[in-house]
Amino acid sequence: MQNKKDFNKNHRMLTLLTWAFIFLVWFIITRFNLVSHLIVPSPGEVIQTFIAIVKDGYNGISLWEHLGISMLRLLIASALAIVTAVPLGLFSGYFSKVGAVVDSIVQFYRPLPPLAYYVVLILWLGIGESSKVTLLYLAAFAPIYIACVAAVANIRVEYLLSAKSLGASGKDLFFQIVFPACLPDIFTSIRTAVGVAYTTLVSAEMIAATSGLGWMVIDASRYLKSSVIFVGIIIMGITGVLIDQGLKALEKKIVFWKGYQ
Amino acid sequence: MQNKKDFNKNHRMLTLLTWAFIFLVWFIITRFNLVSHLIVPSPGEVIQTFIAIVKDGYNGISLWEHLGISMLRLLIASALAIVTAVPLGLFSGYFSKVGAVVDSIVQFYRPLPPLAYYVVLILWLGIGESSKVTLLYLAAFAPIYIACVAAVANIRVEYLLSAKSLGASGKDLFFQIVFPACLPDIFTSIRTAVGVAYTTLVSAEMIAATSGLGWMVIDASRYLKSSVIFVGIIIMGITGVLIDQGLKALEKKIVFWKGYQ
Amino acid sequence: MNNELIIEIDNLTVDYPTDNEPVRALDRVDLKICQHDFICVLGPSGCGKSTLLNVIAGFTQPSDGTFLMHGQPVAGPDRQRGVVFQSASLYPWMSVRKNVEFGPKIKGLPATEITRIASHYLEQVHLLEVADQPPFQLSGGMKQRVALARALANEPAILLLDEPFGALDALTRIHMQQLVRKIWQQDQNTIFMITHDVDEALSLGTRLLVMSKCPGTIIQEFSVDFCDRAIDEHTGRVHVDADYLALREEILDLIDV
Amino acid sequence: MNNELIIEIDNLTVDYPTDNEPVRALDRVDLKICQHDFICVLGPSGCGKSTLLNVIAGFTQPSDGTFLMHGQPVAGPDRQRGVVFQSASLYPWMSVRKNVEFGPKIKGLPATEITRIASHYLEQVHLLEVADQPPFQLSGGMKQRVALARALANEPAILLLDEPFGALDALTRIHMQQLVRKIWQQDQNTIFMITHDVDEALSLGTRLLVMSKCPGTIIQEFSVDFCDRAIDEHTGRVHVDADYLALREEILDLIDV
Amino acid sequence: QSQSEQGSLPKKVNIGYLRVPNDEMVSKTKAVYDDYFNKLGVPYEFIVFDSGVDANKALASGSIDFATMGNTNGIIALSRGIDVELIWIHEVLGEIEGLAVKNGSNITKPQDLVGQKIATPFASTAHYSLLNYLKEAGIENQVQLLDMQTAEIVAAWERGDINAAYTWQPTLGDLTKNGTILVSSADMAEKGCVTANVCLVRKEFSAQYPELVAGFVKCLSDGGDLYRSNPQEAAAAVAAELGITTDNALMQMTGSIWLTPEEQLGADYMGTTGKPGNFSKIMKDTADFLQSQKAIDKAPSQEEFDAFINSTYIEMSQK
Ligand SMILES: Nc1ncnc2c1ncn2[C@@H]1O[C@H](COP(=O)(O)OP(=O)(O)OP(=O)(O)O)[C@@H](O)[C@H]1O
Ligand SMILES: Nc1ncnc2c1ncn2[C@@H]1O[C@H](COP(=O)(O)OP(=O)(O)OP(=O)(O)O)[C@@H](O)[C@H]1O
Ligand SMILES: [Mg+2]
Ligand SMILES: [Mg+2]
Repeated sequence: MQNKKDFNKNHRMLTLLTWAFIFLVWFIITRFNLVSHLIVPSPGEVIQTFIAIVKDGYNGISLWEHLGISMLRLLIASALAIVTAVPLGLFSGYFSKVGAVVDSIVQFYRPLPPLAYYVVLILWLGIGESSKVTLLYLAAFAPIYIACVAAVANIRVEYLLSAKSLGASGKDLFFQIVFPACLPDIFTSIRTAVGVAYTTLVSAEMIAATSGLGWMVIDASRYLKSSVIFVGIIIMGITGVLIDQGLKALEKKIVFWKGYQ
Repeated sequence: MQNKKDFNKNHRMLTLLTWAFIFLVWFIITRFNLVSHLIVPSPGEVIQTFIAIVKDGYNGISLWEHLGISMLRLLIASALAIVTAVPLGLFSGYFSKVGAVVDSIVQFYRPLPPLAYYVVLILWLGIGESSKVTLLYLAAFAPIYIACVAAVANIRVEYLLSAKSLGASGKDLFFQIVFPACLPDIFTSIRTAVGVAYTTLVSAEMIAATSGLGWMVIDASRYLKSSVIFVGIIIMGITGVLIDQGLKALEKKIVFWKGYQ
Repeated sequence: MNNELIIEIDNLTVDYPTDNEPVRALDRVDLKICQHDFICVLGPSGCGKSTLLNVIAGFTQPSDGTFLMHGQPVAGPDRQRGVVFQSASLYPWMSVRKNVEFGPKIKGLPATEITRIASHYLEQVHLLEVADQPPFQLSGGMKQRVALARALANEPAILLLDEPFGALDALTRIHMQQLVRKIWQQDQNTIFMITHDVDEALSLGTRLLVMSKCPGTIIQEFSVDFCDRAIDEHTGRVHVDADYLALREEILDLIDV
Repeated sequence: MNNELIIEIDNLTVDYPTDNEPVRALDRVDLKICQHDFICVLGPSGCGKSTLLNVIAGFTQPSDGTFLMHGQPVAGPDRQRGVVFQSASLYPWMSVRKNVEFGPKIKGLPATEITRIASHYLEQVHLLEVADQPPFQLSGGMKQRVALARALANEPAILLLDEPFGALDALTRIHMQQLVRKIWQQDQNTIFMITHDVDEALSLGTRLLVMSKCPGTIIQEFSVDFCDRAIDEHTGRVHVDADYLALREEILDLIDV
Repeated sequence: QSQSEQGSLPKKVNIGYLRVPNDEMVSKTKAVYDDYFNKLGVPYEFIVFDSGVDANKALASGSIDFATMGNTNGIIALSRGIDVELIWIHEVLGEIEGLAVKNGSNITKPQDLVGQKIATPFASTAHYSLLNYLKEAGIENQVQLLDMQTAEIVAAWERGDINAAYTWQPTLGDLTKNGTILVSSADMAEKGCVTANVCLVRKEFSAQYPELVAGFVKCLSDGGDLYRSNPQEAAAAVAAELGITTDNALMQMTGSIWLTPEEQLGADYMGTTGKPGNFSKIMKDTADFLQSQKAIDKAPSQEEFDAFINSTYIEMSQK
């Protein structure tokens, strides 16, 4: 361990090599027709498709619109999940009676595959944006809610006791102690929740959509346009990593005391 | 807070009341035709359907077979994920070079919606069990792998140093210290992973299946048999909770020192 | 003991509910605390010292007996009784200054007054220069000084310290003792402190309570005055003399089992 | 000092790499450790005590200078140098007995021998009766006794203790000191111990090293013998006399800044 | 026209359609709908569905007013109590659907299918025709049916996972590149197993805006007329929209029977008001079959079908 910088540099190098190797293998198996190009399109094809989609869009809708609408759905659903799950979860954790009412409902629906109840949502809410957003919302709600309940239970009892001894009670105690004390866990759960919602994106855009990244992949797979599928997957992969990195950066800023409790 | 037992009893009571209330609302809105029974089947209908499915099965296959095949897929996928992700994750955490190779691949595919790459899996692996199990496997792999990498990084450095001072090295150090030290986190991640895989079950059984709980729900939704959908959702919900409870019990037994590190 | 009576505990018994039968933590404890007392409580681990402190703080309700403050029963924790725990319970999301300002702010004092109070007590614990840092950047001793300042900022009638220096190294502990002693002498506070360290109790307290094993009760009380008479002007350390050593041995014999 | 020379440190310097320029933790330290020495190291927080111990343990490599054991350079940690940390590093997934057996088992001793050794050292720390419990059910003092037994079970040439009693309460600490003193006297071990507590160092050590602030170096060494001459047969406590108090003051002045 | 009366127009019309070459697609691509709705001043939206399965869900939730689907899904809609009626038969399925078997798999007669995996999209007209075919051959319990969407059928076929699949164009065309048609829906229709794509409307909507529904039907028949008068032009327009060749489109369009309004009102198909045609019986037979397959719980009665198939709007559109 000579030097930290060298060490990190070496590792980035290795990661790069790994991806270079993956691309090489990809190139070789397609170049020499080791598999049908229906099954694995060549890198060249994928790049061409990518350029075409960037330039002309897919199905008459530009790539940015596809990306935008998907992100908008994700954003609205996540925002709704945050503003509902956080207070409800904190209340459930703080007032055990609220918890007794809400907990078992969340525990019941949480393990359900979203596709199982998507039909029900469509029957209830129709095929518009509301059912899509609700599906994503439900996917994002549970992790945040559960984390909030657990976070309240894990608050250092000294935080609460010393606040009370300093004269805090009721609202002060909740907003100035309980909420910030849970914030690190809340943030972790938001990252999880957004990830889960993102994973549900394709399901949500599977029915009666004509735009969105997920729909693009689904539509491409309907017509077996494997190069479009690959482009879609690569865009989704990169977007997913970027979203998580963004949230991580935000977390580091907002919950600067994380790990120091 | 007079007595712990009374306290718990009160809370179970509240939970029961909550569900009783839900059933009552359900009963009332269907009894008085406040919504179409297509959208919300009555409790009676659902119970009848449940009895019929228990007795005669669905689509000529008994309920236990549907349940069994789904659980088998889940089990095989989870088992495969555990036996591959745990060693790979621990190695990645322990030997940073392995990590540099594997990490970015996992980070890339992890946020991908399973449905996005399912078509690719089918193109590669065919329509048999292997693509279904692989889909579930991939869903379960990432959480375990990532948790293992993090767990190794979080091992108390004193565990490693004192083991070395006691003469341990190489294999001994890995199997007797690193592995058990990570076991609590591994177990938590297994619970997450099985949950994620379970959530993916319907997606996996959406294509080229004619059995399985997930397929049953999908098929029922094709014919708009909402009472079957409800039965499926309820069975899946209960099964999901039971699986998690089972894993929790197992965890308590195997990782008895959890929380005492 | 000609000072005003602040706290009066009579026949105090505390039982903790458990799944089986309740655990008796305190058994018929009597205690009076007056203005400017510096009480140090010693006793074996698990004898109920923290339980006694928690009752006074208002965190735990007595199962039997009475606990009066200024002649009134106490419903729960309030700003009359400031508490410092062994491990810092500072709020990491607030700066050092905000931590100290928390009590006055809750009280609803005007902003200038809040700032003045916080500065005053931060100055007293020599931490004005780190006022804007987050508490997790401080060393263990500094954290406990912030906790002390935070409790003092409310100007409580009594300070309750539960092994406040237990987690600190021996040197830092000596500095903390000097600081607390100085503050107590200057501000004429009333302090109720739990400690495991006989030397600490001897060099700080005016009254030493020794408690018995569980269920805890007070088996002996010593009135001491080393803190007043025997402090080296220069180093702030207590001059160890024969009296001191004899009392030390006596107390060690009492609690050593 | 007519005993066999075990460890020889010459001109030892340790720099820690950081993102900016390296931090010098130890600066040209010379130290010889002989058979049956009981070395206690004192010094202000962050002065490099643990760094010195880590070099001896083999956890940290010297940046400069030499470190020889039995005349040979040391590549890394091995069973010749047993370590006990401040907070118990017991493996919670093994019972107390399995923890103690860990070293002998790694060594590949026969099963009966392993059992015998573990029983012997558990007996020595008075913990045979909890041998089958998981370590997390023990109190802090018991945990440290298990850690001690575990280190002893390997019969290392030297025991390295990094503030082993720092996290214990004052009473338990006194008991632990008595135990370590007894073991040291019986088994003729060689011990290198870091402590913050001057009384602890005085009552245990044969050689007291006082280190300066960072970058650490040894500023003074005292040879003491309170542990031999002044132990009360009955209570196991050190008789505090004038010599003791004078030395205590001298050391406190040295490290108190 | 009386339609332009104030207050009798909906705020918006939502139309669920399938991406297949039919009269609706012709009207859509040749701006027939544009003209109609723009003249009315009513905004409208075409929403694409993959199958009648999803369209039914949309109808049930009230998200769409019109929907195109296979007649089997129409039966499901009726039997599940979705408040809709059938107002138009887009096309009677003929060569456009069929059972493809792979070359070299030695399947030349129904009995050769025993033990094979046969893929088809469940709940579709193809599924229904396949079940009938197997039942007639008496081998319905000796094959394994796989529930797959068309793209997955192609993938599985390419990979060699399956040797037989009942599906429709253009997928069928992909399969026949290295396969042959064992039986087509035209053959099945001759045996009385008629399947068709139909248009449903929500009754609530049609009751409120009958004129608009009639106008909508007129657009469909205009699309059919366009095709009959100039097949090449219609095929070209449709092909552009679907991203296929004109030849392919034309081949698909000729593979099914497009009905004129007169034919729709004839006794063979929908019949006239008060005098139900034969299509109602076909629907009833199909429903009975679906019930025997447990696909639906209870087949609607003949009377219900007679009421379900409503030729009023065609009659209105012809005035
Ligand atoms: N919440 C509780 N529930 C049940 N028993 C408790 C609870 N809190 C404390 N006890 C028990 O009450 C007794 C007194 O506990 P207390 O914490 O007051 O002791 P202590 O003297 O402060 O100990 P220490 O020196 O370790 O801090 C102990 O036997 C303890 O196990
Ligand atoms: N891994 C490391 N990287 C960088 N600096 C370090 C590292 N470990 C220790 N240091 C620095 O080296 C110096 C000596 O540290 P060391 O832990 O040896 O001190 P210490 O005397 O044991 O302190 P304490 O009494 O708090 O245990 C300190 O200034 C510390 O900040
Ligand atoms: Mg206590
Ligand atoms: Mg140290």
